[in-house]
Amino acid sequence: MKTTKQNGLSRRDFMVAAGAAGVTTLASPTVLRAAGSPIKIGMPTILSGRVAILGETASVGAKMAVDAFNAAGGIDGRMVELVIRDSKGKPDEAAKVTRDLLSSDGCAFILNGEASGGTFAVHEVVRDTKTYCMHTISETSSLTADPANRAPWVFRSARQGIHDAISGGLYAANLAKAGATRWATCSPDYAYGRSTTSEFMEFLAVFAPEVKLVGETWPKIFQPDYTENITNLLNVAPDALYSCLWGGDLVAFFDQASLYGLFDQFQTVAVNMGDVPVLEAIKNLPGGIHSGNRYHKDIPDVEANENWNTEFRKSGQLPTNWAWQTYTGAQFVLNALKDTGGDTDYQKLADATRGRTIDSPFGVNGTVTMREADNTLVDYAIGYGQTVPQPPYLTGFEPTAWDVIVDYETDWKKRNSFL
Amino acid sequence: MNSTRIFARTSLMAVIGLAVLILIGVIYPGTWLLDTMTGLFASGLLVMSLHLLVGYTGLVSFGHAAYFASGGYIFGMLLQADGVVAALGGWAVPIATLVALLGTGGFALFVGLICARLSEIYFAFLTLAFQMLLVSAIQGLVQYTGGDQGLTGGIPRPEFLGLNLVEVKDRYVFSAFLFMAGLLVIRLVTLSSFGATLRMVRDNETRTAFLGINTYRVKVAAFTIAGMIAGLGGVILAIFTSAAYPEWAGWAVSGEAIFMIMLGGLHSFYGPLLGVVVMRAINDITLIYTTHTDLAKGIAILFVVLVLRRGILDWILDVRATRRKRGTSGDQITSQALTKTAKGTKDAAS
Amino acid sequence: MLHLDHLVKKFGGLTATDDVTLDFPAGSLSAIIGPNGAGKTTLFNQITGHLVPTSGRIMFDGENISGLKPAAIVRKGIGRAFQVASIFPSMTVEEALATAVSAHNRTAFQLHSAFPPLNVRHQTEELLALLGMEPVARSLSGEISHGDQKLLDVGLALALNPKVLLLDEPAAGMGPEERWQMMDTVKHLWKSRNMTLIFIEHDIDLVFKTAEIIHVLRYGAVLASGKAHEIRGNPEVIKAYLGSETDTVKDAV
Amino acid sequence: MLDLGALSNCFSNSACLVTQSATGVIIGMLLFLVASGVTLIFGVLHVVNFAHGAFYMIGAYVAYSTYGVTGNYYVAVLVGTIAAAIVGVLFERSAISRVYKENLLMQLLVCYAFVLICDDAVKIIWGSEYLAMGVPDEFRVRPWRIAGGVVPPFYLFLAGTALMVAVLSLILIRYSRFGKIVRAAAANPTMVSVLGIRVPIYFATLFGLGCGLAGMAGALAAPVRSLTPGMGLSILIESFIVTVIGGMGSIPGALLAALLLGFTRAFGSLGFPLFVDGAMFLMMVVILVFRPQGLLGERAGR
Repeated sequence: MKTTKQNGLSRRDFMVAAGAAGVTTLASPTVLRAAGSPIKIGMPTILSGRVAILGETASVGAKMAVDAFNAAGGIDGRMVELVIRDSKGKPDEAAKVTRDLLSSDGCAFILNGEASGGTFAVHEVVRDTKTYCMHTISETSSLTADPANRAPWVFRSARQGIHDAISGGLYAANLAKAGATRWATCSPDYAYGRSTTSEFMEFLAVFAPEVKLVGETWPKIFQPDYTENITNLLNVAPDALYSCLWGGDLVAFFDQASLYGLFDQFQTVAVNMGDVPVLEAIKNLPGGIHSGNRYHKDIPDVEANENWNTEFRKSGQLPTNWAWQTYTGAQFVLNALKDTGGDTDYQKLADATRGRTIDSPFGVNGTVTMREADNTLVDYAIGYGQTVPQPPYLTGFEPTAWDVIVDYETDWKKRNSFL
Repeated sequence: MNSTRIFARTSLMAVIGLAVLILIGVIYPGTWLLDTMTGLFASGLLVMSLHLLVGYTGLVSFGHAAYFASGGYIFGMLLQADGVVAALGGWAVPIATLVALLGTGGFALFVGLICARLSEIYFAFLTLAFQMLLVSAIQGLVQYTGGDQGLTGGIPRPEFLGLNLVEVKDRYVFSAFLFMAGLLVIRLVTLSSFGATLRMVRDNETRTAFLGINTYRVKVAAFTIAGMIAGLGGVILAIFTSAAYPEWAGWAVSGEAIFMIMLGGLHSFYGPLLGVVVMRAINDITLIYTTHTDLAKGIAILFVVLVLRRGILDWILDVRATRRKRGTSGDQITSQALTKTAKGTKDAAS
Repeated sequence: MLHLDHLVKKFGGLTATDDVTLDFPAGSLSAIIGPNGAGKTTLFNQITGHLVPTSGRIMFDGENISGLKPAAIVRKGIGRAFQVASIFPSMTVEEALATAVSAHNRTAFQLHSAFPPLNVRHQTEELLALLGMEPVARSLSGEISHGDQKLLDVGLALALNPKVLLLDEPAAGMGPEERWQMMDTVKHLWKSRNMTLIFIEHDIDLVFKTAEIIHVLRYGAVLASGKAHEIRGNPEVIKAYLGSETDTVKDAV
Repeated sequence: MLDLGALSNCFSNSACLVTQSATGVIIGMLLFLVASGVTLIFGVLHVVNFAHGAFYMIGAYVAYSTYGVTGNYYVAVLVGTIAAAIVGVLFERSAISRVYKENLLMQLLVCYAFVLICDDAVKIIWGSEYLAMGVPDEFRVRPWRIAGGVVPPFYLFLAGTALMVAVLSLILIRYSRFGKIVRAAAANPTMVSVLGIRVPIYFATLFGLGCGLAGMAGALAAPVRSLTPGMGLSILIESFIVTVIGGMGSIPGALLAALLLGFTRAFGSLGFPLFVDGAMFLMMVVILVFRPQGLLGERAGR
């Protein structure tokens, strides 16, 4: 009956990080350029509210990478320091925090641990101030796919929505073939929710043309009460439901929807379900929810992933999708920094990041690549399965091959004239 | 002193103030102070313009952030619109600023015409409702406003008069100019005959009406002016962030503006500015030790309310006034008198 | 100057003004007296537009002003001071008078020069002198003595240079000494400004000494009108006045 | 944006009508419980309790912890309610009572400070991550079917309890000796204290009662709302809308307005899903402009 983890340790760590940042606020940061002083990386992420749990795991992931880097001697003895700040998940706050990190705290660049809402705000700041930046969380496709948004010195080490849409579309087409042709959606009403949902439905229609969209409902992000959305879905009575709600929102939605027996009535594809902390937090977890893989110690089923999982759990937290993504982002950033010899010039760092392939526990072939054409991550493990309330949490996992994904992605880009 | 000379002298002081601010910008080597001050300029105008209503006219508006956001959004949406920058070139930013000012003025006038008929808590709630309606509109009209996401993609700010607003220093200088201009307007309004009329309405609206003044018009005019200046603050923030967000119109922004006024001092002209700085300082200093900035702010506010029982600057002025005994001039009304009045009205009402 | 023509005001079943017809000639100094609840203040409130009469007319300078808004009536030239001094507590006496002058000069919305403009300042100084309030000119209105506050209230009305000035118990709440002083000042103001002045007062001695014409109200109706000696000898008035204190009907405002 | 088809379809379909109406009642009743506290405190003490949302949060968090220890939902609700009431009394005694005579702004400021402190205190005690309590076992049953409509028994329990408690407190204020004294005391504190009644205790009790109602709402809803610091804000705004529309100080008005809002949400999500919030604020504007005293309010605003 007792719920969700508590972790005093990590919170104290945040305070220390924040404290160190504050001291430099007063000391006026511009002075601190002397050799030997640590290179500071600013990381805005969500540390309060519904999705704080994810922000904390992202922080742990970033710190794992940084600690390992420092333990290995840093850049010829020069250390790297993370300054982590709470953005509360609000775009304006994320923009403010990012500017503060750069101007008040003297951070050299940004490892962005913000969700999509805040990421677009952070993106504006780093574009405006010409700051090297790695987005580690936002999956919204247009962030890197749309040339209008692109900045050559900004990268993404997160999944991309379109990849999950292709993978999910292929997977869901099987559900459609089995008779689930009337679909409804229930996703958060903001950039990520809207684009991810429409991309999923787009590809579902590609793979299963018989599918019809019969209803949609758009709760606000962090909405406390989903009753009206739930009953709306009941009235529509679809064969299957798609939702990209995530974090605490997904938990609250499931708890409330279970009261209405919603999941007894149709199949559900909830792409963000497959993170262990989310699964554990849902009290009335119905069986057989279809989900994308988020982070799973057996996907890919390699020793490096197993080891990483063990290492991560030492922090007292459970690894999440955010955790591996931020860890990966930090790895790219640190590798680039090593290459430039500690030079934080945005163009030099960008050159050292673009097109790079690194060894990774999360890659399908043991590596992941920062694709040169659009500065986004590829070759990470991706696929769909069904959730179960106990370990191993995700069963019947069907991976999607990257050549398939890339083919459809290219078509999609053409359709949207992104190429 | 001659009344036109007072205006001239005040304007001169503003010019000197601006010169000092620009000098700081030129001398200061980094970006920290300049960016911090640019942010303070934006909140400064929001708070000072609200003070014109709350402090000078006795109108407690809970929805002042609506005009702040309106300024930022009009400015941003205009510059992002197809062809605007191409057509206006170097004039784009000044013209967008002007349009934002006038557009916000029109919006404030519209809301003012409706709200000014109500008094006290009803007025407060109505302004709040309009603000929340604006938030709903911003969130609903996704194709124009970007919805929850705010104005993304950056606001183009072409160079003008040799100022490139993407550069920290240039941006700071232009923001400082807008801030001092806004501040000067507010100051001149409070010093003018209209300013005296505002204080009449605050002190005793019934009596003011009995002197043949249409107090409804006074309130609408004050509301409009205050809205415009708040809009100017929004323009500064839009220039600074190269974006605009629906949270700017949120009630947290309106609320915080009121609290900064109260914290700094409701009854002195510069009190609210002090409130802005103090709030920011509490925030930044607390961050050195803990992330629990809200706790520190809460305790500071409780101290001010329950111990000082008035804003910081009011308290300082009162202490000085009591020491010196007597010698109050036009604007330096001691807050004791006002506190008494407030109590008086409250007693009479209940 | 001011003429009330069959004025009636009813509050539900209560008739507060009962068919009052009164005439106040230009330049006259009249008093309205009557027991509590006689409808004196209600009468004033109708003249100044606070209340709309149920029927009847209020003629001012040959024009029917009943039903107009207070602000409009004030601008036509009817000023008023209140039973409880209605002032601007956070302003100095000087400032408060200047705002009133400014309102009269139609400069209350002026934004282009500092307050008070030069001409307003001069008029304010004259007014201060006329009221004899120079010593307290720079004190806060909220902190001066009760008597001074009442005088300031009169001054605010006077600043509008009214043709008719209504004073609602100008000496209320003052000590005996002060009351006489106040009435002297009022009479002095009336003489120097050459206006029509009407005041409500309870203190019969004060009224008899000051007013040219006295109107007595009872239960909202005019009981008697006339010069001081006529009223003094009127047995109805004596009876009404002495029997009044137990009256339960309260003044409407 | 506007989908009147969906709306009219629903009205011609008993299953949909029942489900959505029940939704309206459920949302409305919980809102009513919170709003009745606001309106109670305003109606008697003339204080606008801007900190009301904080008590909702306190109720929810305390209930969460109690539930963790006892495993009994009813005990959890009771303890949550009492905790909110006690904090309310302490808040009234230490801060609010000192600003009764001050203007609106001072009251607002005190409340704001309290909210800030509460939110951070919750972060320190319970952490800033969301907490989920989970629906108690006895309510994990299949939803009831009424004329084809779906109604979860747990929500019926919430709505019923909310209505009952709020009505009881209305009766308490209107007809009990306590209610009469506290109303008299608010109207004329000096007079009542002369009678030997300790006015401050009555005021504090009433304030605590109002806060207890908010705490109870938070505790009741805790199983289905994920708990976060600052969770009181959105419920505060909605309860203000209810208070204003119903008429400040009128409990029957609050009931009417809460139901109105509940139904707007339930049916608005079908007919105009993107403008549900907007519609609520629009109603508030219309009411304030044309009937500032609210639907059932007694005293007219100027």
